[in-house]
Amino acid sequence: MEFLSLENVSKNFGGLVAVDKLNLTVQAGESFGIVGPNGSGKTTLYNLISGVYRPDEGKIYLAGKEITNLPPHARARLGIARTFQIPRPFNSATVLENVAVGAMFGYAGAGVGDAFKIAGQYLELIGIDHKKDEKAMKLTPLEKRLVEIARALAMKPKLLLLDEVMAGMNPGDIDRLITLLKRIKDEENISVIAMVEHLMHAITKFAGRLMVMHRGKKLMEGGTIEVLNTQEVIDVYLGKKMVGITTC
Amino acid sequence: MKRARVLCVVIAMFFLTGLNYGCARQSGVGQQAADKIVIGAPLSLSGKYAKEGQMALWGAEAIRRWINEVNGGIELSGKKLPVEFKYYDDESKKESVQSLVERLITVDKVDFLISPYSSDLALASAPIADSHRKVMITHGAATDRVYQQGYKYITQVYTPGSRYQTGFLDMIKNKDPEAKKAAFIYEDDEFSRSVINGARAYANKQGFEVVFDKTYPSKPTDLSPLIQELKTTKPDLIIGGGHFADGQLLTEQLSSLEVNVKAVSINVAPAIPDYYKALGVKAEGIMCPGQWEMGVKYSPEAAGKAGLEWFGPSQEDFAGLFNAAANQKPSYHAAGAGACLLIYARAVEKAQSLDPDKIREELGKLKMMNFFGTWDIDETGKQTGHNMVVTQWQAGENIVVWPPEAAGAKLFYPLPSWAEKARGTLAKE
Amino acid sequence: MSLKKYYEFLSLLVFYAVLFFLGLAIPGMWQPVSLIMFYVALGQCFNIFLGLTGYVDFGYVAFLAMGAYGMAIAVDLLHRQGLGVFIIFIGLVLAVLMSTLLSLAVGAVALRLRGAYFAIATIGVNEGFRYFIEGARLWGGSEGIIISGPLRQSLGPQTVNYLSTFVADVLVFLIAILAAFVTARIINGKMGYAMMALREDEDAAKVIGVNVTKYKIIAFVISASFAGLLGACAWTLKMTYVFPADVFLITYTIEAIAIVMLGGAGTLLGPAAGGLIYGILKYYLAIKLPGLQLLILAPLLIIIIVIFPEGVVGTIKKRGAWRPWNS
Amino acid sequence: MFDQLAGNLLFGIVLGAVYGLATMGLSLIFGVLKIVNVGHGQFIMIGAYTAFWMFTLYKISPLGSLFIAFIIGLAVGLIIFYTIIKRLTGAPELTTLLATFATGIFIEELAKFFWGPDYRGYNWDLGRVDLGFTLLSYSKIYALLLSIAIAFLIYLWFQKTKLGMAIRAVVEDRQGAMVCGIDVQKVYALSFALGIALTVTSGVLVTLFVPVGINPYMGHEYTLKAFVIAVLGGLFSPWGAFYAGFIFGLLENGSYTVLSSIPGVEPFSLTRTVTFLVLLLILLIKPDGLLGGKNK
Repeated sequence: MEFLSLENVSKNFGGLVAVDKLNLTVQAGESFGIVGPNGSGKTTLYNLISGVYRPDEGKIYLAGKEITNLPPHARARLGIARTFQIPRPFNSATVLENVAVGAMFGYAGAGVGDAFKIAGQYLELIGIDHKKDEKAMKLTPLEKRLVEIARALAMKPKLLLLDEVMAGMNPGDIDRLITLLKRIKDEENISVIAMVEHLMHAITKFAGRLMVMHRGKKLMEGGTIEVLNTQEVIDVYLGKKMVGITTC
Repeated sequence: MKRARVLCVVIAMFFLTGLNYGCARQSGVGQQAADKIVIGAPLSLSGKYAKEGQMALWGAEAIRRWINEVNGGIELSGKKLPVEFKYYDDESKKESVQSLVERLITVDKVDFLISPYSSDLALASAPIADSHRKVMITHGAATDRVYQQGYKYITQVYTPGSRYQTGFLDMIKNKDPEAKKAAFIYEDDEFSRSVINGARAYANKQGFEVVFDKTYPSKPTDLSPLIQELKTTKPDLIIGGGHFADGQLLTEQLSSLEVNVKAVSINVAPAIPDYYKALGVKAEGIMCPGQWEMGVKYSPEAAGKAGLEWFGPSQEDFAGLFNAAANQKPSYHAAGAGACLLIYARAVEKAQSLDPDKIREELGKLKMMNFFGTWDIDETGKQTGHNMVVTQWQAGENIVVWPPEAAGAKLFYPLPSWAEKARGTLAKE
Repeated sequence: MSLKKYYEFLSLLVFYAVLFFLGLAIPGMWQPVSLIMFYVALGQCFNIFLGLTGYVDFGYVAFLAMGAYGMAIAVDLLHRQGLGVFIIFIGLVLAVLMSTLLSLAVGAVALRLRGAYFAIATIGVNEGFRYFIEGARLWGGSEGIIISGPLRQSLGPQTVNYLSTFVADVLVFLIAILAAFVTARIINGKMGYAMMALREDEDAAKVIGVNVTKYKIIAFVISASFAGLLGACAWTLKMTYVFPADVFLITYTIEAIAIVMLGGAGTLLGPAAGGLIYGILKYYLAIKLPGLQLLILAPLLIIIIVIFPEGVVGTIKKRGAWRPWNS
Repeated sequence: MFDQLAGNLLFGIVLGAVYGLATMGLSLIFGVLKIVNVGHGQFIMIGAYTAFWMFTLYKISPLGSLFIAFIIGLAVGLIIFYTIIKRLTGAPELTTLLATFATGIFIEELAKFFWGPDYRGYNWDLGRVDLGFTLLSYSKIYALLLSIAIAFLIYLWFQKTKLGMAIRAVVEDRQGAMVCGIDVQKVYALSFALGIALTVTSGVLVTLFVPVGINPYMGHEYTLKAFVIAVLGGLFSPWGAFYAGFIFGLLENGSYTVLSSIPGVEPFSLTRTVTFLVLLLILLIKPDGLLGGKNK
């Protein structure tokens, strides 16, 4: 059964069209990948799903219920959790508290006591429980990202949006993280959308289905391996490299 | 946890140290309180009443010196006791006033209080003074309302606000019965309203016609909207003002918009030399209701004529003592504060007691004249004996022009036009 | 655990108690103590909003003013009804009512704005309202309301003196304690974490499910209604008058901010420490150096803030683990 | 009636120009350092006293005092920055607010300590022009023209000079500026000093409009108004602030004519209510202020 679906959703800033009449459906418990070059509208898409932006047109459904105009916090309550490309933990709070807050206000909606228990569990799973009393601001970028994943998981989401979570990890960590995410997703029946710019091998290991975005449009959707082997995608990625040089 | 505990201890220590100091002072003063008479006052040495406060301080100090050095102290049960004047700075803030008044009463063991300047601060200190049964003479709390609150121990040395401008109206009526159109332009605050309410009622009674009657909020930067409207009503007289800054602004803008009238009387601001220093010739001929002014003729002889007893220095002596402390001319704020000490001194000598109730009773009976004027209060503590004077800036001198018996010079009337003033015409024959 | 959570609050109680009995024990100490307590309470009340949400409300004093007027109006209207001391309770109720209503109105409108824009908008409310009262001659206009007379007629001088020189101060103590308790409750509960989240990163807070608007308004209204109580007790009841020029004075807001920052925003002990330091400095300098105290006070404040950039308590805590909710 | 309106609007413009200039400094400091200077008005007071002393002691006309005030402002600004503000970079934003509050008090009390609580003023009467509907004194005309001129000079300085651009860069994007190798600390120091200097200078112009009532506590009113104007102008842009000054001045004076037709009220007080209401409305419609908000 389809859990998340977008019906020709568009968002433009001034003249620039960030997301253009996009249709997308993600099944319950599915792990779905989005790839696309920098500026292809991936992050905007995430903001639309998590409610940071409202779409200019189109509708968004979660488990058959329309959420197009719900504020972010309401969507979080319905089970949407996300991470940010640049992690945004609550700096002056400790790691444990960061994760606990997720458990309190997310789908889990736990009380303070339980929230800290849940937080402890996920920190252990992610494997940074040794840092649990550190303040978030003292962590390395990588650790911050892990904390954010833990925070997102502690919300006990039904739909998890991962934004470049694996960037900058060594292959070993990536594999560990992927297996871990897969396990949690299966245990708790979460639909996971992971988006990456490159790191194709990671996405192949992780996602069953894949969508390639380009200039806010869906370039192609289908089985991960097939999609990645089509000529267009390769072109886009060659193109992307150049884009990559010119921008930033 | 530990940190929290430590912190608490630290805080407590901090407070205790401050406290020991408090105790030390208290006992110290306690022992001496018998062989001198302590009069205390919270004065506004900073904040919006800093100017008045400073003047009052110098005035009180001058009179303290007179009592101790010239009069040899206050005579109580055969002994001449020196006066000590104890004061703190209340920053013109009501919170400070209350704690300072209580300190004066309980720690410094003052026998009598002089109120802080202004009606609001006096009101703030009233409950404390009243609950400790301390007599308090107010200077500056000119609003009649203060004395309608039923405080037993609070009395007033100033003429109440309602009578500030009546003298001016009398004078004009007497000088020029044709001048009928009066315009009121004044600060929208408690004091100025009490003044203008009095003036309005009196003006109507005396057959003046009020052609303009509007206020401006406190601390204005531009009065031109009001003044332009006022100008269209073509008044003969302008009555207004509020405090120092706005009074100066009012005069300045009356001149820059060339509003020419026969007479202008502004509250408070023109009473101090600052006014003329700031405005120069523009100040010429501007009048001001004063509680007192150098040159006003209050003397033993005048007292004799009025059948009142005289106590205290002549105004020249006062001005001398004041000048020694401040090296400038005293304003009525200074004189008023000084007068409070004289009145206490006299009341003690007559009552031969320091008991608040006896003194309050004596203050009620007391009818006397001093350099500041007459003292005579009604049962509510409101001043009825003291009279206002009207002063006018003539050739750089602020001279009393009304009432006739107190006048030091003739009224210059009508005002020279602003253009004439700009050419240097002075308001003097 | 749960008592441990409230350790700070309990130590705060001890501190208040010490202050209270010092005030009673030593002649001449009561008013100074109540002066200090006014600043402490002001800090405690303001901290609920400023400290916990990180939003600055420059117009905060308007809520004290509302409270002050609430009490004054109640007395002014009802002193002839022979209600006795009960009139004070009505006054308190009206005070809370008026300040809460204003805060709801302001909150609904202004809390959409962020940072400095919110701060200045609240100044607009404060000043605009003040000059409306003066301009429209509302509630006595600039002449305000003097309640000592009416009160003394209906309750008798002794009672009123007692009310305004003792009871009012005790009420201020109670307000401070209550405000501190509410603060402790909030930061120990779920709400505290929500506010931590929105203080740290409003957008991140949203996407993890924190209804930031809701929590902002809650903090705003609670803080405002406490301000109303404080205004009613520490101003109208204690000073026995209300003049608009004096109750809408923006300086009080800035003093409140100063106190909270001096102690440490968002901490429970912060406002107490800040208020204590500020009050004591003010009082003893005023006694030692009348006329010069502010000249000394200002540099002292600067030195303190340079040594403790996050407030005395805040900085001390920061040097250790930072857990306002359970140390 | 019409004459009055015309007159009020005219004075509104003059006043607005002065307000505008008096606010530019505040906006600049806020835009660059993110510091709300609650001691703003006290620097206007310094400027007013500069004009007064220069005139009474050395017979220097206010026009001359402008430069002196500017220099004094720079010096004071640098001193305050390096003694206080610099030490507080990195501390919570509100901490600096407390610091500026204390600094303000300190300046006020110093002024009272040295110059006394007196209400000063000077008498620089250049006569006035009769515009038919009202009279406008030349000193006010000077105030108007000089404010505009100074604002324009500052504008040019920001557009043309390297330092000016550096400051703008920092306002736009701190990190970016650092990356481009701008010495941010230096920019901070400079902007703070410049902001204060502008404010002190505007103090002189204030006395051109109101040459009397100069006293240590005169600043507070201007602080409040400056805050409001700064927000109207969108906080981050000095020019926005300058234009907003006019709007504020026009509102304050212009609304009087309308309000004075309402019976039973005090129109002058209500003009202030109107001004602040308009501020609220503007903020609700454009939450980033009327002008220049885009910099945010």
